[in-house]
Amino acid sequence: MKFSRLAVIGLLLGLLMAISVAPAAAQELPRNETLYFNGQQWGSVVGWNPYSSNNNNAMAITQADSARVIMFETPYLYNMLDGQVYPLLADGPYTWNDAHTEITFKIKAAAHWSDDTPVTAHDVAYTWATHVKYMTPTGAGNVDYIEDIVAADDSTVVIKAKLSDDGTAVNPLIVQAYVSTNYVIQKAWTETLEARANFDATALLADTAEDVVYSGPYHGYFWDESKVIYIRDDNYWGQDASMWGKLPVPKYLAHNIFADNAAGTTALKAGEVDVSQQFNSNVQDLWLVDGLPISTYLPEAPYGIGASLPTAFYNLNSHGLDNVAVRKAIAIAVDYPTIIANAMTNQSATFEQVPRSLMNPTAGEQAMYDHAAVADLQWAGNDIEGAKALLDEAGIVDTDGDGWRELDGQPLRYVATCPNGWSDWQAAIEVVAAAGAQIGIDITTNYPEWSVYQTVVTKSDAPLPEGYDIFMMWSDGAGPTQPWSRIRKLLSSEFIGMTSNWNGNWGGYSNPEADALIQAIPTVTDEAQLKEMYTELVRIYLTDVPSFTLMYRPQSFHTVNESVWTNFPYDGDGTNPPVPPLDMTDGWGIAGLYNLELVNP
Amino acid sequence: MRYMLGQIFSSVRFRIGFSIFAFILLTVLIYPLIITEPPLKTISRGTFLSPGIYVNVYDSIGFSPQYTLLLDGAAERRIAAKLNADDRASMKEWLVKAGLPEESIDTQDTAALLEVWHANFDPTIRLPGMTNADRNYYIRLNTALDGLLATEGATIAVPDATTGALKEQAVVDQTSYVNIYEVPNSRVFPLGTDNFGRDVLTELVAATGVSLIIGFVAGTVATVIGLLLGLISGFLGGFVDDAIIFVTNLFTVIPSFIILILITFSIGQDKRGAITIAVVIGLTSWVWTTRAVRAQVISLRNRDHVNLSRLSGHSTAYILMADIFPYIASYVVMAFILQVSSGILAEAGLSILGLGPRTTEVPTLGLMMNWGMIYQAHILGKWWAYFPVILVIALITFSLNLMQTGLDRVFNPTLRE
Amino acid sequence: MTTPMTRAMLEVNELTTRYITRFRESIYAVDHVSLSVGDGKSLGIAGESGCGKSTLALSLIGYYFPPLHYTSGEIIIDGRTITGMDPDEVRKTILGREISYIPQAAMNALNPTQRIIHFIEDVVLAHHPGTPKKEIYERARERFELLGLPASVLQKYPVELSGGMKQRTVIATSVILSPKVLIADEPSSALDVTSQKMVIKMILDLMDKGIIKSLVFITHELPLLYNVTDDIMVMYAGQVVEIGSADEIVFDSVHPYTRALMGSIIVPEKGLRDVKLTAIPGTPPNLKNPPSGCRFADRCKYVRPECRVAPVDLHETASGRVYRCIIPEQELRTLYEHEKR
Amino acid sequence: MPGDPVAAIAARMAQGMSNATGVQAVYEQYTELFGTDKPIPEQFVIYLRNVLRGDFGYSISQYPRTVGDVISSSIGWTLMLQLPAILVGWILGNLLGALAAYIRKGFDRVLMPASLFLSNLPAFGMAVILLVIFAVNLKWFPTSGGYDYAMVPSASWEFMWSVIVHYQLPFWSIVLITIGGQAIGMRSMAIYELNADYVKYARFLGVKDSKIIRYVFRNAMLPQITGLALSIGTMVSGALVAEIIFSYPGLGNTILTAVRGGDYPLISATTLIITWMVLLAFFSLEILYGLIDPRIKAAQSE
Amino acid sequence: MNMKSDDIILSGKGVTKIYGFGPNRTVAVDHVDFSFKRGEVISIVGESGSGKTTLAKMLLGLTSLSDGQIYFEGKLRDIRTHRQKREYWKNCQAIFQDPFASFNIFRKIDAVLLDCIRLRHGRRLPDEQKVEMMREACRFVNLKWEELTNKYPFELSGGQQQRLMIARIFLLRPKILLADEPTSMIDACSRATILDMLMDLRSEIGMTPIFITHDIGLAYYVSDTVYIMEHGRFVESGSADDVILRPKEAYTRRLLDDVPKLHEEWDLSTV
Repeated sequence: MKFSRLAVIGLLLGLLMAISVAPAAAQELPRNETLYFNGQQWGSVVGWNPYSSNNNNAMAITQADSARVIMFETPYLYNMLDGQVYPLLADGPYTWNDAHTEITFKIKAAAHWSDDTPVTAHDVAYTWATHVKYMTPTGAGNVDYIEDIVAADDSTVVIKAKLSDDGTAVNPLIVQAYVSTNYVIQKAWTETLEARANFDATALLADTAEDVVYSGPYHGYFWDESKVIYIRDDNYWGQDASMWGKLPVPKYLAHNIFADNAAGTTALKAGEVDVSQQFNSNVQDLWLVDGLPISTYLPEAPYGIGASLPTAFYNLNSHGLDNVAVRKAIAIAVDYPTIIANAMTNQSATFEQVPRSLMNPTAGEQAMYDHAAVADLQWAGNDIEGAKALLDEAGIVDTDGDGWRELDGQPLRYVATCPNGWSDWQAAIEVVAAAGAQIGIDITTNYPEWSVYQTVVTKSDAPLPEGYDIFMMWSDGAGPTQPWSRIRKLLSSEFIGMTSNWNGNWGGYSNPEADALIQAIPTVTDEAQLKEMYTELVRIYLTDVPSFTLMYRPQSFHTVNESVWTNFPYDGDGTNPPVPPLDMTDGWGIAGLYNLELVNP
Repeated sequence: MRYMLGQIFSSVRFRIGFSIFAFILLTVLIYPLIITEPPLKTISRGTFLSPGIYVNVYDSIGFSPQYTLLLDGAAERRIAAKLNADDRASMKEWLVKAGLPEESIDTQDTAALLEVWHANFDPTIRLPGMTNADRNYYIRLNTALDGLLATEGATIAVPDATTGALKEQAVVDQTSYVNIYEVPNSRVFPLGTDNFGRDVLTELVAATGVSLIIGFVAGTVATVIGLLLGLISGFLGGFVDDAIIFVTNLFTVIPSFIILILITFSIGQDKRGAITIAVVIGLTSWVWTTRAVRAQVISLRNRDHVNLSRLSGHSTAYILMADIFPYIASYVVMAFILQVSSGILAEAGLSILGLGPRTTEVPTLGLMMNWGMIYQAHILGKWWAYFPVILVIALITFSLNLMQTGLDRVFNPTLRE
Repeated sequence: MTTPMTRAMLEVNELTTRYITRFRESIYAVDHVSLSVGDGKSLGIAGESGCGKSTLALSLIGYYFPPLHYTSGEIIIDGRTITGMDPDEVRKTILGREISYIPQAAMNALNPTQRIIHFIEDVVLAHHPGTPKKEIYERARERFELLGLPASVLQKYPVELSGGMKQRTVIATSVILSPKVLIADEPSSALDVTSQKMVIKMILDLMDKGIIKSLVFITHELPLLYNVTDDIMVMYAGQVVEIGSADEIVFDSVHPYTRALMGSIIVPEKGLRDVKLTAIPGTPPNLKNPPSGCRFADRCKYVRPECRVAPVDLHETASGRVYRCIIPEQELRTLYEHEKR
Repeated sequence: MPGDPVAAIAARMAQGMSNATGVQAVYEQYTELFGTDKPIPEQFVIYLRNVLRGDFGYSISQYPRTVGDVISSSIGWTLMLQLPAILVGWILGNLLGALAAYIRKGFDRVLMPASLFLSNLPAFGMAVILLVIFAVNLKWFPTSGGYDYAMVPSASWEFMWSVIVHYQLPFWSIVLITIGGQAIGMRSMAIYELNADYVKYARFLGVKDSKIIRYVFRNAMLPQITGLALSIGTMVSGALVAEIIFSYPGLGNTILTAVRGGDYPLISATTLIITWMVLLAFFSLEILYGLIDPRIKAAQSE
Repeated sequence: MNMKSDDIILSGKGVTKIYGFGPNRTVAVDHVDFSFKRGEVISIVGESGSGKTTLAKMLLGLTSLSDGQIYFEGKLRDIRTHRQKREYWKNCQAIFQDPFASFNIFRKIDAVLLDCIRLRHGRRLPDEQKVEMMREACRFVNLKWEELTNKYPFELSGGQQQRLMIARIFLLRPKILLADEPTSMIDACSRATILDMLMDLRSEIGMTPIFITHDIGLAYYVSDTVYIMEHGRFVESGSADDVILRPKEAYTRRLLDDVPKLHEEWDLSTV
């Protein structure tokens, strides 16, 4: 038949095309030298430009809260488990001057770039200067708090805080966080880039920068639509005795790009992924049902360390939501155990285990407020009767007999929303809506596309439109400025009316008392005073309920398959300082890469 | 009419298709009368409960009549379930690695094994080659072994309201049994629960109803548009025909699913109701009907009976309705059936892409599938959360298509044997 | 029989065939038909639509496939009985070689996507496997040219031919293996008069040139039949009602039905306008459930009560006329005379 | 249209900024770059002009990658997957349909409902079922991707083999849903042809059944070519879904990412490319049909 | 057949019909002139593709003219509006070739006949009168109205359907009747019945029948005046006897020669 001949030709043509599309390169990665990840990289890598936020290069370039990435290094490493910073590029701890306006630290002599030139204080200074010159997010985010960063000599860096009128630093907390949250870029390379971009900000940020010079242990090896592979730089300075004294174990770090969580989970089950950073629902089934050599940081629920607080915000301009009774009633009626069991498949601590506050469940932050002082304000949810009583007491009752309560003659009717396709949030929002029905408040749900959602929520210079009465957003995870920064973003009125508010307090909450406390905390150094202030903020938060946390979520999910590699960090693994479950590419988590062992060497 | 129905029902295909469809439709109508619970109610805390009968544990302990059954091997079965051969082998492996002589461990003798185990096991010891997953496994196993060989009953105690001291309330013997039908609180989940903890069967029935409505609305919209355009284009001819044909060709070439994606995306999720989606599907899928109707009308418009009707002084509108439409009615009905089934498929396809309707009041088959897949039901082996959905979609479209081919054979005698 | 007793090329005895409908009903469209065509002779079959003449044409070939089924009777071609033979044997040795067929709708008789020569190859190879293509082509060219068709037709697709040309191609293809008997079923009814004439001439040429030995020609057009065949057989409701020579049937028929049929002929000849055409009221009987007596009884002018009692046989009178009526020949002739006056 | 596309990029840039003017500056920079500050009709004209020049502009979700770059890296996979799959499905479907029409009886009674049922499985349903059975449970085939997880593309045989293995499930899931519909169409066409006069005539001339079947198959298949041309658009959508389920790195996933990221330039370009591909397929099939079917040839030469 | 007069009921000048344009352009009817006398039986004879059916459609007003004019009763025919068309169709009706295709199978016989009454008499007649009219029409064509009422046309035989067609004409009483191959699809035996009825009807209501046919024998049998049509033109016309018995044009002669006859030798050598 002529037609089947045609098909064969078509097939051959197709294959030919595949060959021509595929660049000729190396072979298969040796399994015993490669550590596979999932959940970090969605979509293909776009670029390698450390100044840009558009690289879509989560492991090598994009700075998360804990900053350090595998390709670029910060002066200090933050460990979310103990809240301490440890020197990386820096040599020894940094010091504040007596006036608490300047930070000084030295750069390790051994530190050098991938082109073998040493890392100097000038690189640190120029990195900052470039951020400011081109108004990158880093520059814009810190320029109000950092006056300048200068190189006193080749190895000494001085960070000068911006001073307020009284001569004290505006915000020493942010200044001090800079050293562990912003990586250093080579001055020489930056100058090459600037010349290439003709000193134009847009062109500079749009450069894919494949020639970038880095100081970290890994760099890009291969990337396409289906994967990105990083290879270890065996000339990495970190093997110097002044740092780790050795190289990280895997030669390759590889991240296959999956279409969705399901594909990622399948690969994890198949042993094609060693470290999974994605949300694997019902993760315990992987070992209980499937008997796979898979484990999480904690052996039992919640399986990981919660570090962020996905939160439902109230739009305080919506009818009735300016009333604290309504806000609190909804918040206490919500069935949190179901959210945690169903939306998070138990991968969150419950509010009985970790009572609600403004702190994440790590021991460090939990110690920062007085639990007993606010115990009677904390709620664990499912308090339908309490909520009803609260509303009745406030005179918010059903006057027209339709089953829904009215305030000032107007029914309480809200839309609860979160981005479409964010499965765990959507499941949580459904539970919130169900709580409304039980207490006589009509809450429907609605899930706009993320592109719409984020535009609406972040462009908050205008009041939030209809349909954004109760909406979910994240709050900060662990970091050197926490919990202050998280509290600021939840409660501070300074963000109201910003053109593009990516920070927080999207509901428009304003409380001068809270503002004053937030303003004061960064300059306070006395532990007891701090604790008192934080406790007061928690009290305000739990009393006014401008938003309410729905669950605890880990900074990164951390599920590992031990069919090839073992000795991943786990709770009580004996490491000191403890290696946090941060998928081993961020912050102190990278230390985990040095401890890996092969199951079958 | 009766003759016509007789003809139609003489087709085996039509009968089978009709039976399946009628069954689905009846289920959709009758089921909610029996299970009155709202379909979207979260009924389980914890997701993907597997199909089965769930009996309230509290009630079965305290309040049901309890029976003593003297069954042989009840204890053995319990031990075998909690400590199977693999577990025993693993225990032996641990003990041997911990330095015990291999021959001193008898995995068959449960009591001896447990004794050695309890004497030696220490969760903090890290043995060579043992992964964290292994360690967790042994810890879980160790916990499960508690009270494994106990022969006495379990004591139920209640804390005293004032002192908090535990007060014995009852003892449940190992020989106590309850009849699950006598336990007042039990619930059957024939298809388990889904990722939201909803009863899959109840949700499925409601979703089927909504999907049928979507299909019906989409089919109606597509058929009405297709019919009107086809009639006008075929009968009037000329410029109008050219214009309609141009648009039709355009819609034929551009994959309608792509148009559908573009439109639904542009509408935005918050404004996509089930009916909106249905209408949009209808708006993008009228092309085939238009083509078929137009071709039929062109072959009809110069027929003598049409000419005769004109000669009898009938108006164009009347001729279209009385002399053309009845002749193509069977095609239109068949096209409608196909449109309904493709409407249901289109909704499901859109939902898989996350472009499905905003149905927080009611589910659709596509959304159920979408959620099942987002929560990885297919990867985790939770077949009840996605397979029945696929099956129902296939059965609906299959039955509709069977009916359509049955009709086709009745109306198109050339296809008969 | 009126024809001189030459050797019979085609002989059919009491052939009965039926259609089985999808509702499992049987329709006896050919009911105990007997006929005989001698060497060099032609037989015409006439009748109204639905009388079974086309079914008879299909039945004569001896190769049956649903919905047509053989029931009883025999077909003898040149002394060889083909009924009861293995169908595949019939296909290989009889079809196209002994007996061939020209279909009614020549327009669609050729595979639209095949060149004529390729079809001829298939036909020849089905009977003479292994014949070189070259030889087949030569033979086809020869045959086509002999029949006045250009050889270029062989390389064409059916769509490239006009209606008349197509029909003539079909005829030439049908006789490519020089069958003894040719069955032509309304070969010209869809054509213009001019094409019709060419087709008829070609069929008669086949006889003249000895390519075929006998012809069975079926049509509802009586003037045509009169001009083409030696004998004419008239069918009504699946049965033969009268057989005779062409002249006898057209100008001197005995059976009332034949008589009426002949009285409805219109030809553009002098005197036509003075003739009063005859009409037969009513419609032919339903063959699913035919009347038990004379099948023409309901429409017959001369019907008598005894007509409806028992089936009427086809019988030969002393004068050699063969017809199916209980009224004696002489009595009928008297009736007709009476009528005229 | 929902969402301000530029806001998405600006927001990414502005993440963590807490001073309004900085954000505003970033936003304006990109507004200018994407031309969204101009009136919509003008934007459209500019877009059209650029598209005609083959310039689809920047992708928003993958900025600073260009749309052309994004599409060119996935279009090869899609072509390689869908073209053969649709063709093979079409051929197999036609063969089965013709067989069903010819053999009838038991074969037909089993095959027909089976094809009908198959063709009525939603595209994703078929893909998921194949995925669960052959990849998740039996582990005969990989679950996702275009080639082995541990491989780096190269012109080696191992890589080719890996591509072929990964190819199977998406390929068969498209083939299987294509087969059903084609078989049904072919069966009706073949029955229609089997009743045609030329079949009867050929039989009466003693032509062998095997030959006659060839006539019928060929003649019934010709209209199926037009059918293929007309339904190729529908098939492509099913095929896109299959790509998504198997995380195949083709246009299906590109569309999905584009939709999720509100990436208008990418969505419209992908749509345009797919439409263009379907058009191309459509016209090549029409031309092919004209070449193969003498009836069309005759009609054209008249 | 003695109702001849010189009164022209229908005439045409340069009547032309062109289908399509560019390479697909076909001239179906090419500037034909004619004048049909009231009361005469006229036949237009042509082979398939000669344009006779197109001409018939133009005469009926079912197809527009590409060029030329048609005059009805001496006046230029104007049927641009639906109302004008209805008026024209009161006077000009048709019988089509295939009785099975001529009726809407979804409409009952009563409805078909009532349409005619309505077209002729409007809507105001009392029901009894309508029934009486239908009864009479059926009687005329030898059918029983009682047996037809509530039946569908397809339940009748071909001959009966064609008679029903004539009943329609009986009710409408048009001045002109175009009969497009009225007997070609029915058996020879029923042919006479139909032709007789048409002729009876003609004398009954005084209409002018125009036969459109390929059958030159039929034309000769029924008509007073015969028009021979070839390739969209009239090649010959005149009284039936003149044209058929003494044809002048070669085409007519060939047409006649090619028809098999009973009393003359059919000369096959002329092919």
